[in-house]
Amino acid sequence: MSNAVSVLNGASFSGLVKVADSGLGGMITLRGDHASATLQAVVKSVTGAEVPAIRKITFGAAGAVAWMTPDELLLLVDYAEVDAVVAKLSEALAGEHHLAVNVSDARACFSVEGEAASEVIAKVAPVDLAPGKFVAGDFRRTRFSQIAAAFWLDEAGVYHVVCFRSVGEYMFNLLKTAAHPQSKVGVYA
Amino acid sequence: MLILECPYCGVHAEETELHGGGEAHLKRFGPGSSDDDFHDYLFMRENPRGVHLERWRHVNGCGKWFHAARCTQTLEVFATYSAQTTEPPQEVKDKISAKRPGWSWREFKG
Amino acid sequence: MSTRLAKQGRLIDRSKQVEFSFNGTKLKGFAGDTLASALLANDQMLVGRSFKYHRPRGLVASGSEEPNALVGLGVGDRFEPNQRATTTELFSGLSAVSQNHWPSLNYDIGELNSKFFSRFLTAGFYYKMFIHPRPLWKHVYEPFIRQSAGLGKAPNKELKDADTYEHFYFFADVLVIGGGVAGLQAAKTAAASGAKVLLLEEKSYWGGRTPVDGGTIEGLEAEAWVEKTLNELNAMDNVTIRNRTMASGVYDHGYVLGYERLTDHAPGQGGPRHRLWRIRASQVVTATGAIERPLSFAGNDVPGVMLAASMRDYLVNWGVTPGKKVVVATNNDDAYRTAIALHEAGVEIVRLVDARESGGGELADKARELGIRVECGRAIAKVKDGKRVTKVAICAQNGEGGAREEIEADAVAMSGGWSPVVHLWSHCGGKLIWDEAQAHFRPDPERAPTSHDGNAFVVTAGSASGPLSLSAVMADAAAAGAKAAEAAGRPAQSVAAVETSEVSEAPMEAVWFMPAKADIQLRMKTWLDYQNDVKVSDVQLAAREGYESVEHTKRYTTLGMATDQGKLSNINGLAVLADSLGAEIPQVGTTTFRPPYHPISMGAIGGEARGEIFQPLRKTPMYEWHDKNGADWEPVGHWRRPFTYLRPGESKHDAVNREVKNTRENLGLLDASTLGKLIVKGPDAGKFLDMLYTNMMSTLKPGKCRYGLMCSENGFLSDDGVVARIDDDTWLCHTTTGGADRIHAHMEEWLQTEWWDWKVYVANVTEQLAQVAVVGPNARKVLEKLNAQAGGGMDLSKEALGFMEWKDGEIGGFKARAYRISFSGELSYEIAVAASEGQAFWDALMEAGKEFGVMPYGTECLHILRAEKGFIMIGDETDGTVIPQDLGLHWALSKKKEDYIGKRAQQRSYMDNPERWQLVGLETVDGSVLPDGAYAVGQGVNANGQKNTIGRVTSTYYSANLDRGIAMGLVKHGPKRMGEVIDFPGLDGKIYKAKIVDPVFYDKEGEKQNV
Amino acid sequence: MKRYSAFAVAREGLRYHTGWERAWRSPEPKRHYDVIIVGAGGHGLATAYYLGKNFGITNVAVIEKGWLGGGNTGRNTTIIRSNYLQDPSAAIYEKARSLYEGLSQDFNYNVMFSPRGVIMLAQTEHEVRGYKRTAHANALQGVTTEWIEPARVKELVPIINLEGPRYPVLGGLWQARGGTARHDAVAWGYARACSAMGMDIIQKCEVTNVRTEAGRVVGVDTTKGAIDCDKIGMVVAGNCSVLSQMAGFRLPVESVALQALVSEPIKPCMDVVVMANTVHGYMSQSDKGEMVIGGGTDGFNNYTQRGSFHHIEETVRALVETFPMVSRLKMLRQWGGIVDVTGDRSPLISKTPVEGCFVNAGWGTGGFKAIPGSGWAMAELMATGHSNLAEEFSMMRFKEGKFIDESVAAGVAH
Repeated sequence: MSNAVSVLNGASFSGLVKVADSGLGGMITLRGDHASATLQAVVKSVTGAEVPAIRKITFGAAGAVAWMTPDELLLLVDYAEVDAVVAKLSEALAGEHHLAVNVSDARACFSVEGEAASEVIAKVAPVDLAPGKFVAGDFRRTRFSQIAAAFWLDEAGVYHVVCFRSVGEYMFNLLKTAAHPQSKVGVYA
Repeated sequence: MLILECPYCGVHAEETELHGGGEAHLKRFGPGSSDDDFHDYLFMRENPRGVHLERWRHVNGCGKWFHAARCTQTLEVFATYSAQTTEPPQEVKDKISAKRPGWSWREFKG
Repeated sequence: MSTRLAKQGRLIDRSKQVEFSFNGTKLKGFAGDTLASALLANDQMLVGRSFKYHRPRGLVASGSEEPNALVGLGVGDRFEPNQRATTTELFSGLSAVSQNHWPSLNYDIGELNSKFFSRFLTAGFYYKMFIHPRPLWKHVYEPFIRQSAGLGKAPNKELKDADTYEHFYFFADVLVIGGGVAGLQAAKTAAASGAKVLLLEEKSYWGGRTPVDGGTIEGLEAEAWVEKTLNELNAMDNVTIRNRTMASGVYDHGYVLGYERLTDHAPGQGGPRHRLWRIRASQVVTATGAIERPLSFAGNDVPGVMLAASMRDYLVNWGVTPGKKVVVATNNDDAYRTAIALHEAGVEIVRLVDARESGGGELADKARELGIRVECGRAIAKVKDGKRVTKVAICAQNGEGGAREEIEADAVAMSGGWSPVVHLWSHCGGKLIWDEAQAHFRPDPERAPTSHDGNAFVVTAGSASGPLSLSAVMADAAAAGAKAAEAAGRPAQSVAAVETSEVSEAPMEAVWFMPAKADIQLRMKTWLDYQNDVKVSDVQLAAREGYESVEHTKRYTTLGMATDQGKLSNINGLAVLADSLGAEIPQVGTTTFRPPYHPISMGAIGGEARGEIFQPLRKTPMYEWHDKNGADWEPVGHWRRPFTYLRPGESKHDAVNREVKNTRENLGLLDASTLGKLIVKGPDAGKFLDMLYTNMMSTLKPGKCRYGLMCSENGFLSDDGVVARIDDDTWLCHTTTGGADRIHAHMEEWLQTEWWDWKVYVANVTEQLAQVAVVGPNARKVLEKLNAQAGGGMDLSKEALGFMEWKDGEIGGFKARAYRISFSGELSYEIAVAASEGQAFWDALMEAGKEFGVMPYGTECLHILRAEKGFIMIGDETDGTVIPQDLGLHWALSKKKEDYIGKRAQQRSYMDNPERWQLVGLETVDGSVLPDGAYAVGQGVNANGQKNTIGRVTSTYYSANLDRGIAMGLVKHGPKRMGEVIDFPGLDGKIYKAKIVDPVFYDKEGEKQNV
Repeated sequence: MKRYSAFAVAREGLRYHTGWERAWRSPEPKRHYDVIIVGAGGHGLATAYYLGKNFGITNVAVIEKGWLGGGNTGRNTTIIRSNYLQDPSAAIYEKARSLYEGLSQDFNYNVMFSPRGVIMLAQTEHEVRGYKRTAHANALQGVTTEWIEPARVKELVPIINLEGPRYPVLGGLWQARGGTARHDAVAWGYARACSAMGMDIIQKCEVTNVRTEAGRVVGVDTTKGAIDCDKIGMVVAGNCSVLSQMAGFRLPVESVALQALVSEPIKPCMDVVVMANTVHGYMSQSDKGEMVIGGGTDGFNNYTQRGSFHHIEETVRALVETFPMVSRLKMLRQWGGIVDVTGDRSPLISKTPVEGCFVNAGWGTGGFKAIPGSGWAMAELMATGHSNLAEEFSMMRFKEGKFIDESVAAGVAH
């Protein structure tokens, strides 16, 4: 809807790396049994992606699916499609214990792009981002300095960071600070 | 700065991703229980200098609660395991016994 | 005098002159100098004053163990006290001031005082003095003592640090600490196994002492070998090396802090000043070297008396010598290297006294060949007091210090043997053993610190393990690197011996007193701790007075408690203590080693968390609008909510009253987005909620809302809110602002750890929705207007959406969920829309509301409106000690349920007790406002003489609608005492008289919300 | 025992301090004592001291595993205050504070009690209400505190940053006669006084077993042999669970690490103690000039006396925000202690299921300030079987649900 704006409305910053608000994306929390054939089928049908293995994110024509916990997935789809997708999920899973809910507007998403991206994130997250340790398709929930966050790496080498909407500005400022042009660490890049 | 392996998502999480939840395997006493049982359930925590069974939550991670068998004197972690159990599984007991023969904790023994 | 020599100085670039200032005087040094070497080059022997006696102090060492040369560095918002001259790289424009003196470094009043008093100012002085009369300690003695306390000046209290700081997480198989030849060799060996290696060196240069001490490794001069090895390591992509980075502490489970000083040597170049590395290493190799010990002779603190090896460092590294006529005193062979080096540089060695009757080995012979006058079994009796060395008295080591020969000299080089740097080994529990031959404590490889798996995770390498000869150091280092790599899970490797040159040295001899039977006059002039002015006589006194534990002695004398943490003084002090107790040194033991190895900046510890990212600030979608429209912010957890909206010239009080009246008379809008919203779904959701809430939720009909209470298992009220049943197996639970995350966690905890077989899923959708409370007589009108404008929307009539009902639909074209609930007693709707549309929806309401007198209102108005209605507020009426029964909420405690969280707790004797204070309304007799937090007094005092209380105020406000103070409180037997007047003593001395009344002050029948 | 005085110091100075006596004896244990106190920390020594001073019971041994004063007494941040909310807490902490006022004279040993004043900053509306409530309560409890406005806070603490922006200072709860004392001297002063009364302080002696007969305590086994006694007082803080197990009962206590740190010494810049609970940090300046800093506890059972560094980071962040100049100071030393925490974070001074066995524990993060009052009440309880100061701190309170919760006034128990 035209009234909808993402938390930082597309703001971006360029320093050691480029940090940008990714804008509105469709996000659905789906809780249920990952092993359920029905669930796997409907997830595939709405995203084109398989149910991911532990700590992975899979991509399909219509979206992506991230592994959140043993009984929770995060579906990434087109913002405009979310209600329809939630309806499909609920319909398909009506027979089994599940919960599908739209969380698109509860989130802030950022891309972190550039050769120093791993170093910038390693300044604020307790995760080993040495080359080969965290690869395209990996998905990690952790802490970015003082807030909970999740991130993944895509094939193009771009990191995507998700946090709650209310702390979106904190996240942006945190990444900006970590990406200060004169703060290169120089171990991964 | 502890590291515990979350048995649900497999992350070797450093302490800042975790939240300590105190003694494990508490048996809940509700209405109808004696004052003593209820009191012990709420306040009489195991506080051993040595082997301890405790709860942790991977709060800045997959969000799941899990159990850890840990030494409070050396901070050695013997094992982490599912929170959906009322007692440590045999393989966890064995891991503790391998390092601390003759250990005991509440009704559990090596 | 100390001076720069024409030759030598491997670290300085004589073509690059650097200007700096010391105490305002412009001085010159070279690129590559430390502040210490540059000061010596300018004959600045006197660099500071000691802590207690304000004794003149000069450089003793060349590294981070230096206790004396502390200066105030920088100016303004970059000023920092207590910086070590020895670890400060010289840069152009550096400005340093010496510390702890008045009026000046050269003429200090404190010194005059201590000259007279010092014989009284021994250990324990303060414990025995200033006892009577009592008031004088606070008003006279302590202020006087405090004025003489401290070293450097405090940074300017009004300025914020101009620099920034950051953290960095790094993971390694093997972390090697120390970039001397041992560290380089250990890293090289470990890296050869393919292990991921991080190598840290605190100084700007590599190689440690060896290039100064000389010797060859693998056929190369030490310096060349260091360069070659560095290049090899740099070429390996499994190796990361960092200089100017000190490992400051080793913590549990392989956590190590690395303190990288990025711009201290070039301030203002931009970027962070320090970076704190948070390292996780599966194995840690400490190649931290060894520190030379001073000798304990009278006057060993006079400027110009220096550690022998440090004097050699100044000569070889920076081409400076602290004197032209040097006396060397030693109990081991290493000091001969200093004598030889100085002699070859043209410095006169007026005497070399070797305390050992048998004297030294090869090096001693070489010294004699060079014509240096070497005397064995001799000692320094005394160095003449003063601001620099002038005369040195020599005597027999084995005596009381009689029959002295006095010789002219301007510097003294001393060596009492070497102690491995065991700090990092010990931080996390590594144990030590006493090495009789070397007279030092060294790490016990059998008792290393253990990690999460119970296995050792620290290995020492080189002289940090104990051995001092180059060949032994290199062999130990190679073995350590291999051992660490293997322990980190890499294949074992056979370590080839590292070929080195060898000098055979005669064994050292422990010398704890010089001369051996020094009398009390000498011992009272013999320093152990230079910065804290602890002398041999102080330690002996402590022992005599029964402070026998090494920790007692340390604390009683302050030995080792200065900013060098006893790097030079601890072992010598221990030896004196052991001697006084007639005990063996290992029985006395050491004090505990604690991080950091060397002080690190608070800025670095805080990292990036300052200013706008000090803490996360949670903002609702309408935050910016509130901010632009006069919001007076109130922190609520990490959220910020408008306390009220100030108009130009308006006081907070007036603004709140305006909002209170307008909301009751016209229309108010509240940003309620911070309220928690939890979706609970599943076949067992009803059963689950019945356990969580004190009242029944399973019976709630879809489309309906019910107010619910939650308690902790300990029985106390923890949260409240409106629960809406969405469909057969779905509920939406509202929590308080603070409750959203807490209650979500509470639900997950019970579901995961107690009732894991129940089929219930919970999702926190708090931030998915922006929620607006539309409150007041015009609430329905404004919403219907929005619908009209949009050409339709949900029916919000009384019939279509009754009180305590909810429905989904569109309002003003926004997809919305409307709850007909009221926390104010007014006609009220809470409308939830997508957070991304929150601002647009708010704008639409403000626009459409103009004709209905719309005003936003803040949390204070919210509080007053609910108080007028007698609604309780979690956090005001409750404080963690209040149960629902106290608040007259029995109606919300389901009798039908045999169990809910907190029910059993509420059956305990003290909870189920009519004497508990109960909720009532309170009205001051004179209409004034009761003071916040006031207590009502009863008769008499309790067993401890405290006035008996019978109640307290929980909320108190001025109600603009009633034009009087209203309050709620908890009062003993309150509900039975309606109409009684009780006394509340205020902090202003007034007694506030208040009548006990019904807590509902406004619209008792509740007509207004049911229109 | 020779008295300490300026005269004595002068006399000794002239003879090179050769005439000073031992501060306390180091005797071998006797076969039997009327009372054994286990734990020669501040609380244990104070208990022994008041048993002798107030009740004439001097056949007492204080048994210590390590060195006296070596536990939390010797590793805390030495803050002394009594501005507590709940009556029982205010009573015992104020008793302690008032005893501190005269302790140096009482001992003839300078413990350097420095009533420089303690401020608890209010940085949220909730804290403002909480501290005003405390001020009202204190007025009725006979504890002198006052609510002060920001301007006064700035006068008292020139280095503070009032403006925030994140948490502007809205005022504070001020106790002018709160302050600090030299922690080691408190233990040493008690030890010296106990020794002078003929009590035996036995260091490096670990209790290995508590012997009971027919539900009554009869003695202890130690690494220096068996010792009999009529009564025993367990005053061992973080180790109380281990000791109570030996006597066959359990305590509602958990042991966790609490950390503190000091900066390098600087010239005096802050004369009062400041506690900022919203951001979790507190700070004072020692007479040596170090900024003494403390924070919160770790979240897991721990006996290592080592804490987790992220707690240090949180505390330092808070203080840099509150006192910007701290950013350019350096951390000289950090350390940890093991504190024993009860279900309501208030202490236990209590009889136990074993007759003749008493426990004093659970002081959590707030023990140092209570030492004289704690010893006073414990001695009274052990000597007479009843103490008004101790009554509410009985371990029975958890069964009745009668808690003493200090966290309610946005306060912390440091």
